[in-house]
Amino acid sequence: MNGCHLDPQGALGGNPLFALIFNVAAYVLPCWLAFVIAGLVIMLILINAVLLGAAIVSWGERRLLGRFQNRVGPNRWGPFGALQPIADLAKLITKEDIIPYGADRLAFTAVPVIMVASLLVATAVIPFAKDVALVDLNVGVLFILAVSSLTSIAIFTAGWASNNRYALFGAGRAVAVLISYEVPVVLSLLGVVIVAGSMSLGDIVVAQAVPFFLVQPLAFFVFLAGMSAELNRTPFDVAEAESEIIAGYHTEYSGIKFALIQAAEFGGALFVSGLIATLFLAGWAGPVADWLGWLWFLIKTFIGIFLFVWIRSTFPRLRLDQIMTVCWKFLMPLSFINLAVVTLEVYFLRDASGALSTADLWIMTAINIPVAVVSIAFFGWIIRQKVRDSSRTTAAASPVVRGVSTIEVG
Amino acid sequence: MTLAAIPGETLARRLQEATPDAVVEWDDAAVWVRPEAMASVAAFLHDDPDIDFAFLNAISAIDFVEHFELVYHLMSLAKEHTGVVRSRVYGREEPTAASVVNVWKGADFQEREIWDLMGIRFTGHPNMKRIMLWEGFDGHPLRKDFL
Amino acid sequence: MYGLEMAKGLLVTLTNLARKPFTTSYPEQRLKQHPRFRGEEFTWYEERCTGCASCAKYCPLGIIKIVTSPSETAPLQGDKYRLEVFDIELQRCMFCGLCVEACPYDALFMGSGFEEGQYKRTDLVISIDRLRQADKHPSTWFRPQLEGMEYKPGVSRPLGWREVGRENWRWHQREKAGMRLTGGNTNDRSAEDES
Amino acid sequence: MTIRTEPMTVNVGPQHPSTHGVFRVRITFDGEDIVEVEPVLGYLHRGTEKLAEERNYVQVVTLTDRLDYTSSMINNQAYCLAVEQLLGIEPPPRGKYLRTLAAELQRIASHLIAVGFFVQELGAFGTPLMYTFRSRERILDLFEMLCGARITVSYMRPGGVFSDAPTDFWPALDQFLDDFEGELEEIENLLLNNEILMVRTRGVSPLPADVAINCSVSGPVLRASGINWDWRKMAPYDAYDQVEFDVPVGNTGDNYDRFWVRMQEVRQSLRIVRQCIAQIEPGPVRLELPMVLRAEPGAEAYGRVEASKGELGFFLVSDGGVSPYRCKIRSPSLINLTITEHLLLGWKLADMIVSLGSVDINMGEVDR
Repeated sequence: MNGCHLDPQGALGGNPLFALIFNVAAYVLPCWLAFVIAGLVIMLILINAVLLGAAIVSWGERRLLGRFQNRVGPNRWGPFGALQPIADLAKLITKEDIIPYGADRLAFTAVPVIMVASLLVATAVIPFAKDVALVDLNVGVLFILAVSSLTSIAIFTAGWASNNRYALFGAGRAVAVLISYEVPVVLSLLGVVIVAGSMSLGDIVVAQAVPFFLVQPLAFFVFLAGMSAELNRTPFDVAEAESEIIAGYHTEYSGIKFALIQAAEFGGALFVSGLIATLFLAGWAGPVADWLGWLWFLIKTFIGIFLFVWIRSTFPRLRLDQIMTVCWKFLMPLSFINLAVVTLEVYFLRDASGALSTADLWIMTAINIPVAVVSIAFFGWIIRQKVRDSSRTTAAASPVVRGVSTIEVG
Repeated sequence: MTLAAIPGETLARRLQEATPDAVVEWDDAAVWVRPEAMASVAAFLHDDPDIDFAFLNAISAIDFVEHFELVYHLMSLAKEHTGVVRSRVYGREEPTAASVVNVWKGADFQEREIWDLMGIRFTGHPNMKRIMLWEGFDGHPLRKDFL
Repeated sequence: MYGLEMAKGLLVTLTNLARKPFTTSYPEQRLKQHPRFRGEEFTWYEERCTGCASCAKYCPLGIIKIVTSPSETAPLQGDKYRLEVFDIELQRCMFCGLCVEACPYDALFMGSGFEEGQYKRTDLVISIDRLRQADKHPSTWFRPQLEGMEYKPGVSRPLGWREVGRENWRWHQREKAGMRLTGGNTNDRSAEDES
Repeated sequence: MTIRTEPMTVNVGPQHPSTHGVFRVRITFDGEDIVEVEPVLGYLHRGTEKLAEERNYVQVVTLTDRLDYTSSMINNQAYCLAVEQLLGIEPPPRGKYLRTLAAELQRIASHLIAVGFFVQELGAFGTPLMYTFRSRERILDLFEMLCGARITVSYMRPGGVFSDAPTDFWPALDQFLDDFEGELEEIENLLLNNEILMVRTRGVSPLPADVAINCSVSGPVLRASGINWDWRKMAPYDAYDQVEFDVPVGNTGDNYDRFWVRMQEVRQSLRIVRQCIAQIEPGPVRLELPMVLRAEPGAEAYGRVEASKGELGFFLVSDGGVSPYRCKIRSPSLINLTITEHLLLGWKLADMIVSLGSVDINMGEVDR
């Protein structure tokens, strides 16, 4: 050591991998350079891990979807088609990069970069294993919400810059969905934060002596629904509904830009699954062996991805107004109920220091599961009336009708 | 059970009462009417409670070289009978017939198709444009003299 | 009840996850092909062909081109012509099989293959030489005599021209060779036994 | 504050993921609401009617395969009925039964496609489509046994069918019927009462009975509007007077009813197939006719069937020659499109595709 030392309280100080690289680099380099180098190296690792993960998810999703649909899925490249993402990438990179006539070149080009960047930045705070997050921010949840909202700007820019009407449709839809669903998602996360008593993702994992999907089933449900809407996944995939508006906001993208958007989407699926694992499935905490944390984390992430693919393979898509109805009239009340119930429970159950014991969590579980079932059933019953009511907005021009035939109708 | 077909004679008698001068001739299967009178004939056949031809099955056009013939296959869902009305259209330059689209909306595309492929113009049709081929196509392909 | 049907749907897809895929990975696996399959390349027996060009006349698209000249080698056969050209333009063929139906001498058969992709359109014309040299794996389409012997084009051996005809059939004994084939009772299996 | 908006015209098709071929509608949207609709046809126009005037009566059968290529058998049937009417002949009973059987199998296949794509357009990512195609493949295999081809079958001939079914066809058919019960149940479990599907289709784009009749709509679309009209019942052809089946009739004619009617018709077709198997008896399958047919000069015939899309009619006029003097095809898909405007106006972009899907058009038949 040539006198350099890392502040263990700093944002990156708690990361053992970063510390290792820093210390090695500090043998030969000045302190500031070692810090930069260590930062770059760890960023490189993260970026590649996330993009590789996105590639694996893209392959896994297609394989899984294939099996759900009773067919094989991609199987030409590599064992079980596992090299398919590489083939896709090679194809997309070598394709002509088309910018449509009349498009806003700068905005059009910036979109894929923003989408991938916001994804990567958000991934930085997810703890992959015990103490292995790039940074364990004490406002981790807030950070994720803030950074992932950048996507909606990118999507709208894409739709606007493409000079394509389908893209504009998609962008309008996407923004409407993203902004609306942000609200119940935030509210459901509030419940998580209240019980955990911290916004740091590391602390939230530690707080889950009982996984939060049991403690707060309502929040889990709302978060799952909200996130599948934010990811544009069935049944909320109106923004890129291919049977209606071709591909939505990325209709005009091709080549490497398309590859980046796809990477952001599949990476998004991976990120959200990881987030669900962290927030509701107790993250890296497993039944045995803390050093196997990465394995538990991967398994839980896979559960999330599997869930998304399963739902995607089964359900048709809702209409935009119905999605809005589901958001404001179904998920919103549910998240409010969850917030109120959890707040009351925490208020009455917490001990003097404000902490909750495992027994308290089990009590909450026992209360919250019936509450969840009842409120979902109740609001589901209400929504059933609301969603069906889809009155036409303008009168249809009726064809010429001359008298009604006397045939019996029925 | 098969559908009863109204003989041309019955149709002709009723039509002669309602729309005089429209009927040209008739045989067992069909009644021939003048093409200009087709709209009023259609309105009568549609509205008459005994005949009640509420449903237009098909309009066919045949090029017999010396004249075109329009064949209207009609039926009544309530009375469960069918009937055939025909019409001879003369002239090869600009043959015209009265449109029945105001009576049967279902004639819309069929009349446009006949105009497109056979070259019979229907007066009173709100949108007498070519349907299969593009505007500006030379000739009408289903005519016998089109090669 | 709200949500129950959706759960039922989820269950359906989950059961299908465990099921074997129903698709066929084409180049490695192949669909089982029925002997009646109307395949792309035609099977033609020059020995049986009289050059009557019934097939060419009956083809809805007119893609069979036949040129004949009087045969010097077999003058005793009378109606036998020497075939100079027998071209089938595959690029326009729609494999309706009417040519096979029209052939009164059982000289033309549908084939059994379907991999006839070529880089040039001219390569898609089956010439008389190719027809002569090809392995004879006739499809049993419209050839009940082949179905009667349970011939499987993909599996069984190639057939020679003596084996594919229906000479031992009743109608053939009743009528002269060269009559128009009329279908109908030709499918009557009992006719086979009386020869 | 008022926000200034302006209508936006979009060409939906001819290249669009879900326009059933090369159908094109020019639609003006106000936001997502449809305010103006104009169907544009003709991208697949091949002049079948003109071609038929230059083919002999049997050769035209091959053209009919290519009209509605999802229900070739029924097209064959309609044409052959028209020719038989023209010539005044009737096929032998076994031929009639084989035709009925093939047509009903084809109806199942066609409805499976219709349902699969309908749900695909609702946004289900391929799963219902794969399940319906799984069953349809089996039907196509059966067709391959019958006639050596899967889609362009050319199975039927004036005066019957070209050849009897091979011996291995019957066990394969039984096997299919047994398996298909389960597969159909699976599809029904997945779709028939699915809440999302209900919510998307119930009450959307209803078609009142009087409008349906006035627009000459036929087939499942007409029946979904509450009108009990099926040509198989009203004017039975081939062996339909020998079999029992029910005609499913909808209520309001909305998208769900159209979907529901098709699902029920699959069940009824299964019933008919089973009855055909039970009733069919050995015998000739085809009349002994010359290969080149001639009809009386001046003879005319309008043969129609209940095709999977609606009333399919062939109006044949003969001048005594070897080919029809005029062969008019009354195509259900084209005439069912008359209601496009009625179905779409005032509804949303997302409903547009679904409503078009629920009408189940086939461009091969629309443009001909």
